[in-house]
Amino acid sequence: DSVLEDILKRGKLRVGMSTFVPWAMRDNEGNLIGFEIDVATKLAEDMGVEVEFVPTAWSGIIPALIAKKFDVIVGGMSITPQRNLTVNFTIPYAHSGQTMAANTELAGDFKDLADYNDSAVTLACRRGATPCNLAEKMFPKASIRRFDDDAQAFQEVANGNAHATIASAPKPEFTVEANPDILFMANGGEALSSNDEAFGLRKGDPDALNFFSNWIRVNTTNGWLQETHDYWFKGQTAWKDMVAPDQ
Amino acid sequence: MPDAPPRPLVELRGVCKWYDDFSALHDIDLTVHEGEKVVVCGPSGSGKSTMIRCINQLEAHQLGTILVDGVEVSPDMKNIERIRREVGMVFQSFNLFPHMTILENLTLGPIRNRGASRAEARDLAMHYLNRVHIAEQADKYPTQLSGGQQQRVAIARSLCMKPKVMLFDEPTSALDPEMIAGVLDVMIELAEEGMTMIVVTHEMGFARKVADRVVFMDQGEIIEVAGPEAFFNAPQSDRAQLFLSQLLGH
Amino acid sequence: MPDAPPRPLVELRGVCKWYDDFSALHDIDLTVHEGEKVVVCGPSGSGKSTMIRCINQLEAHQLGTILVDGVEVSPDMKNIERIRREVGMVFQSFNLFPHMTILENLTLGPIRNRGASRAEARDLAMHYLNRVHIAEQADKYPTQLSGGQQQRVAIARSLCMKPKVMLFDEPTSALDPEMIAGVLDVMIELAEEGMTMIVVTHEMGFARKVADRVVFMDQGEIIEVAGPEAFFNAPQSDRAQLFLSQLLGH
Amino acid sequence: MPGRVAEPTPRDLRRREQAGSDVRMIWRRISQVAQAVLVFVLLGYLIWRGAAAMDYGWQWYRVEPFFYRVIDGELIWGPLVRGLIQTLKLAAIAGVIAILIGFVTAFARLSQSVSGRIIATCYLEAIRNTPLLVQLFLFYFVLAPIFGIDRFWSGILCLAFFEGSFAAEIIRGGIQGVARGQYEGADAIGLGVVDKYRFIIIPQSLPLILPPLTGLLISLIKHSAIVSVIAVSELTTAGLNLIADTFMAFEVWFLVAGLYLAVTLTLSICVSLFERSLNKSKR
Amino acid sequence: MDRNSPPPAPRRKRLTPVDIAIFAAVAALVVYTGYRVNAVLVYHWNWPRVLNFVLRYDPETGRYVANLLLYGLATTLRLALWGTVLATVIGIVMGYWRTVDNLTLRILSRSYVELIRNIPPLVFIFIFYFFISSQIFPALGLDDLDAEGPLVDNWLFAVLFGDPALLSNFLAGVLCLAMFEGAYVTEIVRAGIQAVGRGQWEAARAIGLSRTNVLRDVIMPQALRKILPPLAGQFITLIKDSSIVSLISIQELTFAATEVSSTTTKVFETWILVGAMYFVLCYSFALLFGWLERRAARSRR
Ligand SMILES: Nc1ncnc2c1ncn2[C@@H]1O[C@H](COP(=O)(O)OP(=O)(O)OP(=O)(O)O)[C@@H](O)[C@H]1O
Ligand SMILES: Nc1ncnc2c1ncn2[C@@H]1O[C@H](COP(=O)(O)OP(=O)(O)OP(=O)(O)O)[C@@H](O)[C@H]1O
Ligand SMILES: [Mg+2]
Ligand SMILES: [Mg+2]
Repeated sequence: DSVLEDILKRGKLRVGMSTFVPWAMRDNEGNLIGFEIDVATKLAEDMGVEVEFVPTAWSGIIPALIAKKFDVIVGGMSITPQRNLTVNFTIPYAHSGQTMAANTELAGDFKDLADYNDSAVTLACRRGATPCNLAEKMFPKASIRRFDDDAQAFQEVANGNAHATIASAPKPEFTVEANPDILFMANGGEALSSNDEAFGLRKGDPDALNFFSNWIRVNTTNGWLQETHDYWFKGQTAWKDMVAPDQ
Repeated sequence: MPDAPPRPLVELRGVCKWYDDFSALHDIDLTVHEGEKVVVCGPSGSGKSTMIRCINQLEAHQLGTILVDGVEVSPDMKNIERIRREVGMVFQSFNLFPHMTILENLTLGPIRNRGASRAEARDLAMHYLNRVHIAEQADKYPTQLSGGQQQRVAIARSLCMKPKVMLFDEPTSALDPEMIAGVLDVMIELAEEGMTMIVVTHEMGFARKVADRVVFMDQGEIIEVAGPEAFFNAPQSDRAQLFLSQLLGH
Repeated sequence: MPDAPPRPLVELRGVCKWYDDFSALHDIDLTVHEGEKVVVCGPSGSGKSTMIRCINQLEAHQLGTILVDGVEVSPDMKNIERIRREVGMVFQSFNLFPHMTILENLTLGPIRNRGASRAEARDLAMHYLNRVHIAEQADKYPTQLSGGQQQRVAIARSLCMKPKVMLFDEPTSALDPEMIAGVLDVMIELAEEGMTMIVVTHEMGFARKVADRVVFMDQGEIIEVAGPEAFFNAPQSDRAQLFLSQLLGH
Repeated sequence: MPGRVAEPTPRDLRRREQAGSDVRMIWRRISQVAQAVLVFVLLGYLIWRGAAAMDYGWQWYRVEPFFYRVIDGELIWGPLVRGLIQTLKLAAIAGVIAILIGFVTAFARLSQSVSGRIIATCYLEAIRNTPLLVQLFLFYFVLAPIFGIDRFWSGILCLAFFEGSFAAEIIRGGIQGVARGQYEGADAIGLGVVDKYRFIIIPQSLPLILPPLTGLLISLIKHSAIVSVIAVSELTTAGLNLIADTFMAFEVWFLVAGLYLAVTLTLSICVSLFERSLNKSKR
Repeated sequence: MDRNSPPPAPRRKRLTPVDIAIFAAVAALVVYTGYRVNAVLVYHWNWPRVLNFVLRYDPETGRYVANLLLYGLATTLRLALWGTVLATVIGIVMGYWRTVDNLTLRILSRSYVELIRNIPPLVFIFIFYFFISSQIFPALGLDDLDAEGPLVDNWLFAVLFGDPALLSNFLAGVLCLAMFEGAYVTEIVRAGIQAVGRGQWEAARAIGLSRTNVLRDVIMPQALRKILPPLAGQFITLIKDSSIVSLISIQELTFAATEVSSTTTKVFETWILVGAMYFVLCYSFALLFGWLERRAARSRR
């Protein structure tokens, strides 16, 4: 039987997610906001149920899904074949590019991307997100450091311990904006690659897969997803106030 | 002593005990009758403690028979607690329960084992505390008493179980010299009231005064059994002679 | 004794010591001359151990002066090791080093403190082991010896430092009765050879035989100092009388 | 006395006498072991049920390359094996440093020196009352760049300082566990402070210190997992990376657990054998 | 001199020049570090941003109200409280089992202890949470607890267990933590029982107490007194270790801190602040236990 029935019977959609600006983050009052939060809220609304978010550490998110601690992961997961062997993905609901922020002092005179493919170069990235795989593929000679969390990866670059970090847009842009004197956008801010993000589901549930995929299809067609995506990803001005402190 | 033949209270017949392959007791035969006082002596390691600890089965023997008041005791018997309340035991190191007051130390056994009520147990305890002359210390903790006082409490604790026979394992040898007399006095009083006693001790004065028989042990065997005068003045065996000469050497 | 007036080896003048607020020694005055043998006795807790432990500064005193062979000892003196090799000490619980053989126990001090060579130290050690009659045990470990033998080794270990004065703190009271004589014999031999000795003990036989003076302490004070005969037969103070009556009470 | 000559050996006697009760005893033991096994089976069943209820498609056939791959006839170790080697290296180096820190701190605390005691106490309290994770973050992101320490050594030093605080207490306990009489014995034959510790106190405290110190090494191996948060490539990091790539969380976690268990159990057994031999030699 | 007079004041341990030099060196190191932080690290300190997640100003009511980190702290405290209670119970039972003659109990307790002590905590939590507690809780009906029921919807429940919606997670976390720390408590209890002298056993047996009575009346009370200090230490370890359950969606202090640091990107402020919070928490417990211990020691005299 499908998880859809459980959701409807329970009257509550349980969503697994993990903090990741601007997909999901905390506002000043400690509430969850972000692109995914909007998506999941709308999803639940359309199903006619309540939504419950289960913030989960990234390293525990897959086991928790499999152990039925929540129904679906709306967590900015990129589709890869390797992963797809273990969980089901819906059709993509977002397309993010991977961009790279680099340390001005260390990498300021690199001319093009090929300069980063060097054994003296160190790249930092958040473990589990696609950037690490991308870095490995594009810059096989560079050494890669994986962190649990974006903030650490960026700090590593800011401290001058790594040349650059790759992350899903627009995080690198935001960080460069905040530290213009030490960081700059490599590759002129162009994306290195693009990814497709999708909901993650347990295997063996075609009904749910079908429902969620079609929900995404409908909301892509009517433009709601694009609109929401733009709100969160095209610059921080729209929501900056919510997360900045009262000073 | 009345005319009826005294009843044997403790009987050991051919008792042997080993620690691994070390023979700690070898073929011990000893009968102690009601009202009798037996003093056991012998060099260190001769098995004195082991012997009396077998009587209430703090140590299990491996061969032979031990009877307490006609009941055979053995390592895997069921109601060992029954036997143990017939047999009081006083240790060299007192072994009072440090987390209980003197009174609680004394009432624990009667309440738990004899099913006495609190009030009964209390009366009993005060009675015996009076008898060992420290009733006024009833509410103190053991560590607040001197060694001699603690040992007298230990004696009273055993008496509270109303045992038929009392075992003493060097009750005065952990005491400061000036404390010894007090404990021995209590023991002498007890003896005079007719308690059956088996006492391991090197206090020759006590043995002379109280003992009906002196048992001399060496290397896990009983070498000699004699009346105190005969034993101290004219020991038969060489080993007893040697032992006594060392003891009185200075 | 030669005609020259005997030299004072140990002098205590107005020595006081407190543990926190508890006064353990109060205004102690005592002078021990070369070759003199002093026996210290008194009830438990009277400060006997504390007093002799102040002499080689195992405990620090707080008021008064202590001189050892004319040198003042104090808690914060620099070369306390110098003093300590003048003063041998034997403990109730032997305190041999269990991880070293008997021989190593004996040679450690001379090699480390007196700068003796291994061979010298060995000869010295064997000499003293002979003197305490256990040369054949030199290569055993302490735990393999009986209590009496251990205590004799401890005496030999102190003697290896060639001390001018020996302190004994109840050397026989942790021993089995039949071991006591052997240790006392060694001490008596030592006394006869003219060693200056301060001995805390309750062995009245030893005191009678060896002591030049008996010091009786109670509650941290010296109550009475007398020759042994005078002290045992006719103690002056009430407290000494009480103490002796308890000690000999049985 | 003559009885002793004809005496059968104690073993024979006991065997004869106790034959009956021995059999009973053995049966009781066997039934008790069986009961324990029953409980284990029950627990295993519960876990199995849990796994089955999850409907998880186990993919054990995919794990072999995690350990090794053969490329052109050449054996290449996989991430888990390389991670394990790094973990062992990390634990070994950190262990040595932790013991050094432990000795220094223990002596500082036992010494008369005011500064030694105050500094040692501050160090111990700070380490003991904050989580290792927080220490690691502060050390790596704040202190390491200041002093130019690289990642690997940040991880090692942080672990060493953490376990060093436990080592210090173990060592102090061992030293204080030596009987007072031994100090006095050493004083009484006029040994200096250094000689006293070198010949008397330390040798005797080692048997007290070594078993818990080897236990410390085991916990060091376990705790070393935490340096994965600063991306030091050890076993847990390797496991996390594999999970991120393949999402095979359960398989990888079980493998990682198995590897840790293998290492720590081996060490545990060595420790208890070692302790037993110490006890035996004491007798 | 009067013997009842108080002792002369003990000589104060005075600071030697060496001490002063060492202190000066440490102070110099600290100053240098502080200087280098600003010189070497490129970092914009922004404390208000992070402090806002401890207490925030609520414009509607005009008061300061608790925010994420403080909630996290409360959850940590709750975890620690229940974890300690349960771990103590487990530890006493298992620790007793470690010392009995019955082989079944000995095997069980021994395997429990060895298993837990030899697996990294992370891995234990995983296996326990996903395979075992996901079996037990639904069976007990905890997953479908009525959040509006009278049993749940009151302030006492909120204080003790936090948000009812997260109850089953919270309980799983507590159980994990308790099982985990229980292994260490077991060893402490066993050591305590074995530290009670043989003489106590013998004396208690000699006055005819049964084995159960000996344990209950004589051995356990003494053992418990002996193990109080290590138990206190274990409690503090438990507070610190409670961060591992963040893995299973329990939003305690460390988890809240990760969220805050990744939202604000203010890594240093967050971790320094959280470190300080843990320190205050653990250290005040250490002080409390020290005080209790000293009081107990005094009253026993
Ligand atoms: N638990 C034990 N394990 C092994 N050997 C033991 C044990 N208890 C006692 N022994 C040995 O048994 C022998 C007899 O011991 P026991 O304690 O009965 O002697 P004892 O006559 O009471 O000596 P003491 O006067 O020193 O108390 C000794 O050699 C002792 O080493
Ligand atoms: N380290 C200490 N701390 C506090 N009080 C102490 C200490 N050592 C000894 N005392 C107290 O000082 C007093 C004298 O002790 P001391 O050991 O000198 O007595 P003693 O005459 O040797 O007794 P004993 O015959 O029992 O050996 C005792 O009341 C004892 O309780
Ligand atoms: Mg004995
Ligand atoms: Mg003394």
